Amino acid sequence: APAAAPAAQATAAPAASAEVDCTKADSFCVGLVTDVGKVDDKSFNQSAYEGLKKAEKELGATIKYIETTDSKDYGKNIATFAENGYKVIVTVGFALGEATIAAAKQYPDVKFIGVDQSQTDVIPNLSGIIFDEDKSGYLAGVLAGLMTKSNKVGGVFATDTIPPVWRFGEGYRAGVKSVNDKAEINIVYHNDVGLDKTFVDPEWGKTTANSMMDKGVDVIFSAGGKTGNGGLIAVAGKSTADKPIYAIGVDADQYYSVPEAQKVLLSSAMKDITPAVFDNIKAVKDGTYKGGNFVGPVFLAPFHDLDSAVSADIKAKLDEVSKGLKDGSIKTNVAPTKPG
Amino acid sequence: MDTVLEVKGITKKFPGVLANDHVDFNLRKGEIHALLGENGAGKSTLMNIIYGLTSPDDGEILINGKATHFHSPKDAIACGIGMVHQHFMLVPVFTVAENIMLGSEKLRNGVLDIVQVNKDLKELSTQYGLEIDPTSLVHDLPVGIQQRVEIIKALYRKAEILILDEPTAVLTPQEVEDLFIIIRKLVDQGISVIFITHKLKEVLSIADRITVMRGGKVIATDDPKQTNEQALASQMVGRTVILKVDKTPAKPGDVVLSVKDLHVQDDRKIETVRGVSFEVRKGEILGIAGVQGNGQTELAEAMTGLRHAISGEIRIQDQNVFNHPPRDLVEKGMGHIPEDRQKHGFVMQYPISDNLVLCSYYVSPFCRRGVLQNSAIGTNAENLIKRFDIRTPSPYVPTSKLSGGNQQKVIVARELSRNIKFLVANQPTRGLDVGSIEYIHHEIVQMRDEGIGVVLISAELDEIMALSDRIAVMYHGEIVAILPADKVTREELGLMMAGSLKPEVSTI
Amino acid sequence: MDKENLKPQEPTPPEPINDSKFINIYLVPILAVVTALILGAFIIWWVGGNPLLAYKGLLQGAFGSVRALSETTVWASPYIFAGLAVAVGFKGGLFNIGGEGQLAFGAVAASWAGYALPGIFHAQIPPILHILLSVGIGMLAGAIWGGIPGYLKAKTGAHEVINTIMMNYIALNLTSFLLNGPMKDPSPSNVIARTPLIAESARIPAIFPNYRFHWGFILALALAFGVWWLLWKTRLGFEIRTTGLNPDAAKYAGIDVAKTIVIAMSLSGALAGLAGAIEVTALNYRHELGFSSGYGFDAIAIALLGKNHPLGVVLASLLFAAMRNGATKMQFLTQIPVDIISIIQALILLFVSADAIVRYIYRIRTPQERVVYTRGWGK
Amino acid sequence: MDLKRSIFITIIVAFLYSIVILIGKDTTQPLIILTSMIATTISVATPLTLGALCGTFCERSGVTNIGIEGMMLSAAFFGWLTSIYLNTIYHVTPLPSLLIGVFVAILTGGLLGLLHAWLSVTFKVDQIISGTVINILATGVTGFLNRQLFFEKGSIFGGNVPHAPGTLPIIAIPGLSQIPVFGKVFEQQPIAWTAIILVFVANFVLFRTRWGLRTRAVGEHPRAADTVGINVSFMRYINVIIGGCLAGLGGAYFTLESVPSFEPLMTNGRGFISLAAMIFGNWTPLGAWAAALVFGAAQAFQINLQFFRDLIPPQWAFLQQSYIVGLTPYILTMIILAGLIGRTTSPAADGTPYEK
Ligand SMILES: Nc1ncnc2c1ncn2[C@@H]1O[C@H](COP(=O)(O)OP(=O)(O)OP(=O)(O)O)[C@@H](O)[C@H]1O
Ligand SMILES: Nc1ncnc2c1ncn2[C@@H]1O[C@H](COP(=O)(O)OP(=O)(O)OP(=O)(O)O)[C@@H](O)[C@H]1O
Ligand SMILES: [Mg+2]
Ligand SMILES: [Mg+2]
Repeated sequence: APAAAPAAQATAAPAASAEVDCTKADSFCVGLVTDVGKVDDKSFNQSAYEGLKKAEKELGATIKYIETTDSKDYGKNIATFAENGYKVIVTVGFALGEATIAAAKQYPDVKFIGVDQSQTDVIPNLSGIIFDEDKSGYLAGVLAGLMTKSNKVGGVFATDTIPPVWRFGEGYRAGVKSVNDKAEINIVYHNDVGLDKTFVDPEWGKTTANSMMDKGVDVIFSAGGKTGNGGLIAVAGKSTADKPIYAIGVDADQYYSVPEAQKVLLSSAMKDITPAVFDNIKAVKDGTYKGGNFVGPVFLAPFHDLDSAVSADIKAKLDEVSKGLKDGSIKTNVAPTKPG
Repeated sequence: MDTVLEVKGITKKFPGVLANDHVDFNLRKGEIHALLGENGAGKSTLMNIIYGLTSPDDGEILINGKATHFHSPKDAIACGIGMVHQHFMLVPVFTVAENIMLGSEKLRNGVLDIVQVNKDLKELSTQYGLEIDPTSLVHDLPVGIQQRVEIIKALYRKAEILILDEPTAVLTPQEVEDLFIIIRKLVDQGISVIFITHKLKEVLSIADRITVMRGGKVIATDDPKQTNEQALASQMVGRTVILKVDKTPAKPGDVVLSVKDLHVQDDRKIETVRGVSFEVRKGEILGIAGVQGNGQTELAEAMTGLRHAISGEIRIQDQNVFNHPPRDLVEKGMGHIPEDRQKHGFVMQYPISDNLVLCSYYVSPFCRRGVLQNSAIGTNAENLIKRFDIRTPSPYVPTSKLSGGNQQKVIVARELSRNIKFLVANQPTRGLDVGSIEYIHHEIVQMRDEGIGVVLISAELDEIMALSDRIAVMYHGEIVAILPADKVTREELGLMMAGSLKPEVSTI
Repeated sequence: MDKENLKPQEPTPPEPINDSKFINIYLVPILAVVTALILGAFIIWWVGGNPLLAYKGLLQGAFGSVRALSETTVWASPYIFAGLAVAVGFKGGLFNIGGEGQLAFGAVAASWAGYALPGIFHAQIPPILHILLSVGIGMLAGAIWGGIPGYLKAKTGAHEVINTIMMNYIALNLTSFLLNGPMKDPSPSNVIARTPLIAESARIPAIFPNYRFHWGFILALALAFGVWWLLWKTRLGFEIRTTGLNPDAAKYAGIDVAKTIVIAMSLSGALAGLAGAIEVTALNYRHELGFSSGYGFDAIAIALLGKNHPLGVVLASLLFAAMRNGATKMQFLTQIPVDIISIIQALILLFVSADAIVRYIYRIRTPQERVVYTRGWGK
Repeated sequence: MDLKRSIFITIIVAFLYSIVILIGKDTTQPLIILTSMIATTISVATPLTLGALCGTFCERSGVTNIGIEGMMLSAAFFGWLTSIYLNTIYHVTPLPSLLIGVFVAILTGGLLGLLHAWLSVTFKVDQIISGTVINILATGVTGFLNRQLFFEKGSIFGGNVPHAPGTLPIIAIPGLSQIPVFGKVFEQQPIAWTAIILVFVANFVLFRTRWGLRTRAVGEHPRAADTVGINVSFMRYINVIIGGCLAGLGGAYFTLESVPSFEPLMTNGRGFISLAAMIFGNWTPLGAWAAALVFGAAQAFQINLQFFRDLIPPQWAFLQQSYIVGLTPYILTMIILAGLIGRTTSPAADGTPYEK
C-alpha cells in the first residue's frame, strides 16, 4: 500500500514528544480538546490546532490533542490534560463552554483558552476567543449586494442552530439590504441532517448552490466548513467568462484552502482562529495572558485574482463600512443566536 | 437386458447417522426398479448420491459399465440421469418454461429464447402424452401437474435414467394411475426408472424388481411375482406388521362439529371451497377424500382458524365459532394434525418438550401467573415420549433432529394428549413408512373409540377406506357425496374424486 | 391388541456430538477478541505508532483507576439498554435498526417530563415519583417509536428494517425541531440546541460523591437479567420466541402473531428509550442535540456480538464501553486516531461471528450447530 | 416495475414539483424552477440508484446486504485517494487520474463484495452481521487512513490536503442540451449518465438473460437451482461482487463527480436509504430507480422551499420549518411501504445461507 511509506513517519513526532514530562516546571505543554468534530475537520477544530502547531514550531511547545467522541466526555478529556501537568488547554467550540468554565475553576493554575466561548463573567485563567461573525457576514453582504448584476444573491450555510453560522447568515442578509434593498436574497441553511453532518456535507452545498445559480443568482456566500466549500466549488463549475458568477468564502482566506474556486473567489469573510489561538498561547508564555473575552479581528480577505473585477468605489464603500462596524456607528442588529 | 446403472459399496455417514452402509444396487435398461424402506432408511440419500447432490464417503458408481465420479448434478445430468425429488424442486414464481429450461437454457444471441423452449415442450408433450401449458406459473399448478413438470424437466435434459423419490406420496389413485401410464410409456421408449415409495400396492403393481432398504443397508432384492405386501412390509420394518386396521363398528354420539355452506378463498383469492356442509358426531371418523387442490387444504385451514372464511357457519357443539381464532377453537376442544408438519406443526429449533406444549404452554400446569413451569413441561414431555414411543435420546433435543416419522408422532402425541372433543387430521401419515402409519392409524381409531369426533382429510384412498366410518368426497370445492364407508368401493371413490362419477347414492 | 409389538423400529438418532461447552461459549470468543487486538496492534505499528503504549493507554483509560472504571460503566449502561433492545427484536424475528431514533425520543421525552411537569402540576413532585414519571415517559416514547414500525409490519407487512431507518431520520428532524424551538433552553447564556436542566426532583442521585458511576448501570444489569427471565421463563417470552422462529407455527399454536410483533417491537423500543431516559435523568440532567455518537448502531453490533443473549449483551457492552472509554487515554499517549477502535470492534465482531476463521487459526474442532441470529428480512 | 407503482410515483414527484412552482412562480419562471428541480433530483438520485442496484443484485441471488453504506464510503475514499496520488505524486493529468480513481472505487466496492460473499456464503455468517462488519470496518479504515495520510505531521502531503484533480467533466447530450433553459437537464456528469444506463442494463440482465434467470432461481429456491447443476455459491459470489462494484461506482460519485474531497462518514446514511429504495422498488432495477428519484425529488423540494421561504403564503407557514419539510421523503416511504402501492415481496431465499 502506498500509505505505508509516508504514514510510517506520521505519528513518529508526537510519539517522541510523549517523552516530555509536562509536570516539570521547564516544560511548556499545550493540549487541545475538540468538540465532537475531528481535529482534521478542515474547519474550526483544525484551525485551532494549526495555532498549536505554530506554537510548537515557534515557542517550542509540546502539543497534543484529544478528540471527543461523545459530549459526556468533555470534562474527562480536559481533566486528562490538566492532571498530566499541561500548562495550557485549548477547548474548541461553544459546546465545551460550560465544561471549560468548570475545569478552569477546578484547575486554577492551568490556563484555558476557549474558542467560540463568550465569557459573561471573567475568570482569570480562562480567555474566550470570540468573533463578531455578524460583522464579517455584513461585510460579505455589502460586497455581494454591490457586485450582483442579476440582483439575485445567495447564501449557502450550515445549520442555523450553530450561533456563529446564524450570525454569518443574518449579518450577510443585513449587509446586502444595507446597500441594495431591491436585491433578492436567497439564504439556505443545511438543517436537515444531524449537527455532525451539517459542516461536512459538501455534496449538499454543491447541489444547493447549483440550484441557486440555475435561478439566476450570481453571487454566493458559502459558509459552513466543507458544506460551504461544496458551494464554492459549484460556483467555479458554473461560472463562465461572459456570465461570471462570484463566490465568497468564510473563516480563513479560502483562496488557499479551496484552490478549485480561485478563479471565482471574490473574497472570504474572515474569522481567523489560528492566529488568535496562537497569540493567546504566546501570551501565556510571555506572561501577558489575561482572562475574559478575546475578540478576534473582523475583515475581508484580499480579492486576489478578482481584484480588477471589484471597482474602486466598491472598495471605498467596504472600507467605510468596516470602519463603521469597528467604531460601532454601523449596527448589524443580528441577535446572537436564532430566536427559538 | 444390460445394466445401465450400478453402484457398489456406497457408504455415507451423516453426523451421528450411517445413512448408507455399503449399498450395492443396479438398474437394468428399460426396467422399473422400486426402492422400499422406512423413514430414514437411506433411500433419498442413495439417490442424492447417484444424482451427484451428495458425495459418498466410499463406493463407486458405474454408468453403462464405466466408473464415473460426479462432482455436481451437472455431471449426473450429462450422464443422462434425471431425478424427481421428494420435495419438488421447482421455483414457484417462475413459469413452467423457465423452470424447465433453468440450467440448460436456450439462447438466441444472448437473450433467453422462450419461443424455442415452448416449441420444444410442445414436442415433448406430444411424444410422451404429457399435457402442459409452458406459460403458466408453477405456484398456480396443482401438485399432480407440478410433478408432471418435474418429469418433463428430466426428459428435456434427455434423461435415460429417471429417479422418482416418493412420487405418489401426494397423488390420488387417479393421478397415480396417470403417472403409471406415463412411466410405462417412458419405459417403452427405453428409459430406465428407479421408483421410491412407501406404498406396497403400487410397488407390486408396477415394479419389475423391488429392493428393500433398512437402516442404510440393502436387505433384499425381490421379484414382485415371488412376494407380497406382508412379506415386503416385514422386510422393511424388520418384524411382522399388521397392515389392516382392525376396528369395531362406530357408536356415533351427538354432533360435535358442524359446517354449513362454507365458502373459502385461497391465497390467490380464488374460491376453492364452495358451499361445503357436513356434520361430525362423537365417536365417528368422517373421511374427506379428494384430489389435492380440490379445497381440502383451505377447508381444513378454515375449520381450524388458520384461514379467514368468506361466509358460512361452523359450530362446535352448539357454539358458533365461524372465523374464530385458533386459540378459541383449541379451548373449545379442537385437535389439529396439520397438513404441512414442518410449516405449522412445530418449531424445528425448539426442544421436543416445548413442541409438546405448543398449544397449551399458557395454561396450568405449564404456566402459572404468566411464568412457564419448566418442571411440569419436562415431566409432560417424558410421559408423552414414553406413552407415544417417540424415538429420541432426550426430551430436550431439537425437534429438527427427529425423523419425519418421529416428528409426526410428536404432533400426534401433543394433540391427542390434550382432552379434545374433535380432531382434524390432515394427511396424518404422508411420507411416513408402514410402521409409523400403522401406529398412527391405531391411535386415531382409539381416539374415536374414546368418543372423539374425527375429521380425516387424506389423499390416500387406502387410509380413507381403512379408517373412515363415513366418507365425504370433495371435488372442485364441493362435497359431491357423503357415503357410509361400507357402501362404496375403492374404484367408485376414485372416480368420484376425479369428478367423473356422479353418485346416485343420496347424501346422508 | 397390545401396544408392545406395535412400536415401529425406527433408528433412534443419537445425541448430537458437540465439543465441550467451555470451548464454544468462552474460549472461541476470547480468542476472537485476542486475534482482533493483535491485528489492531499490527495496524498501529504499520502506521508508525507504538502498539504496546496504545494498549497500555487503552487499559489504563478503561480500568486503570476507580474513576476509569466508573467512567467505563457510564459508557456501558446505554450500550446495555440499547443492546438488549436490539436483542429482544431479533428474538422476535425483527431487526430493529431504529435504536438511534428511539433512544433520542426517549431522551427528549424524559427531559420534557423532567423540567416541564412541575410547571404543569403547579407543584413540586416528590423525587421518587418524578424520577419514575420521567423515566417512564421516556420508555413510553421509545415504545411508541418502536411500536409504529411493529404495527406497520404486523398490519401491512411493511419491512421493519426500512421503517425503523425512516423513523430514525424522522426522530432526528423532530428532535432538532423541538430542541431549537419549543423545548429550547431559554436561559440567556445558552447558545446550544438543548433542553433546560431537569428539576432536582427528577434527577437520579449519584451513588458516590464525585464519581459519575450511577444507578443506571445497576438498573441495566438488573434489566439484562429481567430480559433473560422474560424471554426464556415467561409466557410472553415463549410467544415472542415462537413468533420469531416460526410465525406459521405460532399462529397454529393460537398465538396472536400480529399482537406479538407489536409487543416485541414496542418492548425493544422501550428499552432503547430507557437508554435515552437514563442518560438524561442519571447523567446529563438535560438532552442536548447530540452529535449522535451512534449508540443505536453500536447496539446492533453489541447484540450480534452477544449472540442476542442478555449475558452476552452485557459482556459485549462492557467490552465496547471499555474501548470507547479507554480511547481517550490511548489517544493522549499515542495521538493515534480513535477510528482504530472502530476497526478493532469490526474485527472482533467478524471473528466472533465467523468463528470458523478463529477455529481454523487455533485448530479447534467445529461443532454441528450454528447459532441463527436473524431471519434476513422478516417477511 | 408494475404500472400502478410507476403512476403513483410520477404523481408524487409531480406533486412535489408543482407545490414549489406554485410558490416560486411570481419571482421565477416555472420552467426554470422545474429544470433546476429535475437537475437536483437526478444528481441526488445517482448514488441512491447505484446503491439500490447493488442491493438488487445481492438480494436477487439470496444475499441480504446492509453493508452498502460501508461499500460506498470505502469506495469514495480509495477512489479519491488514488486520483490524488496519481495527480499530485505521479503528475498524471486530471482526467486520467479521475477515471483511474473511478476504476479503483469500483474495485474497492467489488473487493468488499467479495468479503461479504466470503463471510456469508463460504462461512455462512449471518448476513446481517457480515453487512454490519463491513459498515463498521469502512468507518474505521477510511477515518483512520484519512487522518494518517492527510493530517499528521510528516504525512505525505505535509499535513495539508493537496489540490485534488477536480471532478469528472459534464457530458452534454448534443441537440437536447441546446434546448433553451430545459437543456440543462441533459448536461450531467458521467456517473449520473452511467447510473441511468445501468438501470436498464440491470433490468435486461436480470429478466432476459441466462445469468438473470439463474440468479433469480438461486435467490428463490437455491436447492432447485442446485439440482439442475447450477453452482449456488458461485452465482451468489459473483452477484454480490457485481453488487459491490455498483456500490463502488456509487461511492465514486461522492468524491470524484460531486465534489473533489473526502469527508469521514460523507455517505451520510445514503446506503441505508438505498436499501429502502430497493425494497420500495420491489427488488426490480426500474423500481429502485423510481424510488431513488422520489428521494431526489423530495430533496429538491426541501432545498427549493427554503430558497423561496419568503414567498411561502402564511397559511402554509409550516412549510417554512425546514425540519418539518425534511420529513417528506421518510414519511412518503413509510406510507408507500404500508401497502399503498401493493405489498413488496422479497426473494424467497433472501438472507438464508444455502445448506447442501
Ligand atoms: N442432510 C442430512 N444431515 C444429517 N443427516 C441426514 C441428512 N439427510 C439425511 N440424514 C439422515 O440419513 C438417514 C437417511 O435419510 P434419507 O433421507 O435417505 O431417508 P429416506 O429413506 O429418504 O427417508 P424417507 O422415507 O423419510 O424419505 C436419516 O436417518 C437421516 O437422519
Ligand atoms: N439436516 C438434517 N439433520 C438431521 N436429520 C435430517 C436432516 N435433514 C433431513 N433429515 C432427516 O432425514 C430423513 C429423511 O428426510 P426427508 O426430507 O425425506 O424427511 P421425511 O422423513 O421423508 O419426511 P417427509 O418425506 O414428510 O418430508 C428424515 O428423518 C429427516 O428428519
Ligand atoms: Mg427420502
Ligand atoms: Mg419421506
